[in-house]
Amino acid sequence: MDAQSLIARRIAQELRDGMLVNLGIGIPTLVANFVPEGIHVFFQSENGLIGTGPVPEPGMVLPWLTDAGGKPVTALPGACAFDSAMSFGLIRGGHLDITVLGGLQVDQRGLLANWMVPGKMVPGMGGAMDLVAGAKRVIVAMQHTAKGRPKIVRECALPLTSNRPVDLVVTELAVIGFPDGQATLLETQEGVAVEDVIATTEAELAFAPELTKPTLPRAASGAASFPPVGDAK
Amino acid sequence: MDAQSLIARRIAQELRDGMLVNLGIGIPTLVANFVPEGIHVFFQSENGLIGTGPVPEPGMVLPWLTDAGGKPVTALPGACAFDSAMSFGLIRGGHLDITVLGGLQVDQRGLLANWMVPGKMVPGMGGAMDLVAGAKRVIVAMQHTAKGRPKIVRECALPLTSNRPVDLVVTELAVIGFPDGQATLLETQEGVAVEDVIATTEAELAFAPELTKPTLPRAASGAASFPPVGDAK
Amino acid sequence: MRTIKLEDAVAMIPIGATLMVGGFMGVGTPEPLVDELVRQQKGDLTVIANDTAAPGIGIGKLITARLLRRVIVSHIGLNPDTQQQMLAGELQVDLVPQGTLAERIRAGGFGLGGILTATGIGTIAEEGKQKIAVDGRDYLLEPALRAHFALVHAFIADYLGNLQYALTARNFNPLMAMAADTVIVQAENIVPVGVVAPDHVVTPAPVVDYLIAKG
Amino acid sequence: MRTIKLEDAVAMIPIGATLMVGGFMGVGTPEPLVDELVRQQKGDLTVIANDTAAPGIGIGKLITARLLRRVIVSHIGLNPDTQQQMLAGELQVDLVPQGTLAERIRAGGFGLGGILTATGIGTIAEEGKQKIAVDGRDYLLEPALRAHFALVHAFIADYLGNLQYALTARNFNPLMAMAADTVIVQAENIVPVGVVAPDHVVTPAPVVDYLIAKG
Repeated sequence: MDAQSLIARRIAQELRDGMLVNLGIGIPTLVANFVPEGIHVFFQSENGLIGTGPVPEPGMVLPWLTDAGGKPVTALPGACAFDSAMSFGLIRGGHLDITVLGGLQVDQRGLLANWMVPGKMVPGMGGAMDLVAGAKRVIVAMQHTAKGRPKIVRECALPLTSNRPVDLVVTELAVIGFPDGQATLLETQEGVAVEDVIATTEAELAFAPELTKPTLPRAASGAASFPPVGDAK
Repeated sequence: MDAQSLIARRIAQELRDGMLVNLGIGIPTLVANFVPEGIHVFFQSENGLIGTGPVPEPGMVLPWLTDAGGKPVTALPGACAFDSAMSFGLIRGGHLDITVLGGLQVDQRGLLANWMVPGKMVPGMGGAMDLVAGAKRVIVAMQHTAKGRPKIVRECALPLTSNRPVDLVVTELAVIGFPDGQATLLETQEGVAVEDVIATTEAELAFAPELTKPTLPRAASGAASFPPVGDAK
Repeated sequence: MRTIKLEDAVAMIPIGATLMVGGFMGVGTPEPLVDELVRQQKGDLTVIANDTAAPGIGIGKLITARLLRRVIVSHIGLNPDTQQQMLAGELQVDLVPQGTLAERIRAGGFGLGGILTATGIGTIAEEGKQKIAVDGRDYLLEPALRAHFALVHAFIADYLGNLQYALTARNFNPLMAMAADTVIVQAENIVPVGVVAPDHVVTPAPVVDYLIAKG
Repeated sequence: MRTIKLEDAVAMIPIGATLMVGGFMGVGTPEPLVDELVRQQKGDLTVIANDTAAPGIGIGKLITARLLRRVIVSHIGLNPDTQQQMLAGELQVDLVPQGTLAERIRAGGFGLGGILTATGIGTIAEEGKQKIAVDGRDYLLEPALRAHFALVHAFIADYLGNLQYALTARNFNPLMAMAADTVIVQAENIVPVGVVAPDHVVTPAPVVDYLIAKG
């Protein structure tokens, strides 16, 4: 299984019956492919729909029914449509159980940067700031490193998306949470050693009790020697 | 024609084609009976409908379709229904061309009191404060006096509905406006002498140029001798 | 969303809870829920609603049964019982301009801290409230409202909980369906998924917690 | 509401006007109005919209034609022309979180001074903005937005101007239809009065000023 699918599959295990879930573009979109059997999840598309269905058959495209990227989709039975104020009322008002977003950097305390790289990429925050500020649970789906550099860092060099910490970061190597405001390794993906996670993480990691403690002392892992970030993908 | 109909008929002359109009209970409701021919006016009922129709035939009552007092009405073709936030968005947002309300007192500067008599009648302001604050034009429909006492006063003794002056007061005797913040007699109803209006008005009145000036000097009219108000109907 | 028996739904509501109750002069009030509150004698309640209707109608039944400690409403003029309990000091009545009440409830459900409205400025409704100037104009800051439970009346609910309302029975119902910790819906009609077109749904299913089962 | 020819509607819009334009990545943007703005070369415009779409789509056409002086949007990521004009200093781009943008427009149409949202706190989006504490929590005060004209796309308009939208083409359209001095609507379908049920109307007729006549 490729890295992206590994991440999406693990995040899908966080879904529960009846939840309202918003999936960002990129890896988060793949989560919909791994919904556990027997549960019904409402997927919200922030352009104004709950109940987005798969891509339509040829000849069945309706120009007034797309995903947030403008690509044609279908609607499932029981779908509902609404305006952008309602869409973000659902997000900001605490009705959204989970938002799954991509990330550029996540810091030690769980703060996320995912919407701009000054001078290089300024797409606008779109709905990201509302999603992180408003969702009941924020899950970041991202590769553990970008071009060999860690994305889980001591402090974000990139502009923050919110002052509200995320709840979970899932990468192809690990699952990291932030109990008591401290980045904590909760699980490693199958076949990944704790040491591999430490070696590719700049942030100081705490460890969940059920994890085997690393054999290398943290100071020896060389995390501090990573080059400064700023052009993460 | 009775006093109430006289008032309603005169107010109906303020209506223009395509206007959105809210009619309060009491005399204002009667305005709908005098809409000039050939114009289409949208009547809003603040409980959530534009396009209220007359009382239904026996056997045709729908419990989910009433006026703001809970009385069954019908809906005209082209009617639309909405929630209370939209209803007051139309009012507060400047979309309502005219609101016609009853009044307990209107003062010299056009300030209206119409929602409570302390210790006696505390029904709640309902939509009155929003209507006066938000409508493009506020027209008060009321009898000129209550139990012989003037309702157009120097200063309202009753709690104000808004700090925004009304635009027009129509009584069975007169039409009074507030150009430059000063109560001004614009018209008298048919057969009413300017002196009759002055005699039953406590507020100092200015006079529209086209009106015959009163022969009695203002000080001699005795307006200052009216007893204090406070239990106006 | 789960279906639930009327009595079990009301049994969840503790004495002293804050409830939002839909309806405008009783139109669009979920009467079976009100009746069951009276039957189970749930007292000491705070009710947020447009009005207290009239004796024997909607929220008026809760007033007459003396189950309310406080009401936050825009109008009580057609219920003499409310006035009498208020004057006797047995019921706290907070009067709020109707448009302000609607927006404060919406703000509670939409995650906004409050609203900025010119309504009430220069009247006794401004007492004790913060004034905020925006672009040179004054507004009252009116804080958001939320409740423990919303009792919502719908015309149609589908099996998932998508709601549609009927004409003037809509009023505060869709706003309250967003603004409470637990949302209980009584629907006139319950229909299979797909019967309501996506564009006609007013309240999206995921905000509904409980739908009262048909008897 | 009056019906009007496409060219006459756009002729009303002066150079330098502020426009709200419905649509989300072009979906629900009134393309005929956009095309006519380009044909009449209406320049120096400020556009308030969700995004600048992509070159050749919706608002992207106005970007490419260099008719815009300023945009107030939540996203420009799929239009490289916008980025390029912004970096060259030819276009002012004000980025606003999407939910904040939607509520600011709604506030403009609903007569509210602004909104109180926690979105953006602790980020560069809070710069220069007033913070207001309500019940111990901080919110940003984001002022209401209004425009001279709203260009609205509807799925169905009736002869009076009542509007219904289709699925994800709804987005910002009903909000903008409330928030501009003059509201111009382009509808896919124009139907007789009564064809749209009162409960299905999303935008009430009285707020619509002009409906583009069918060709």
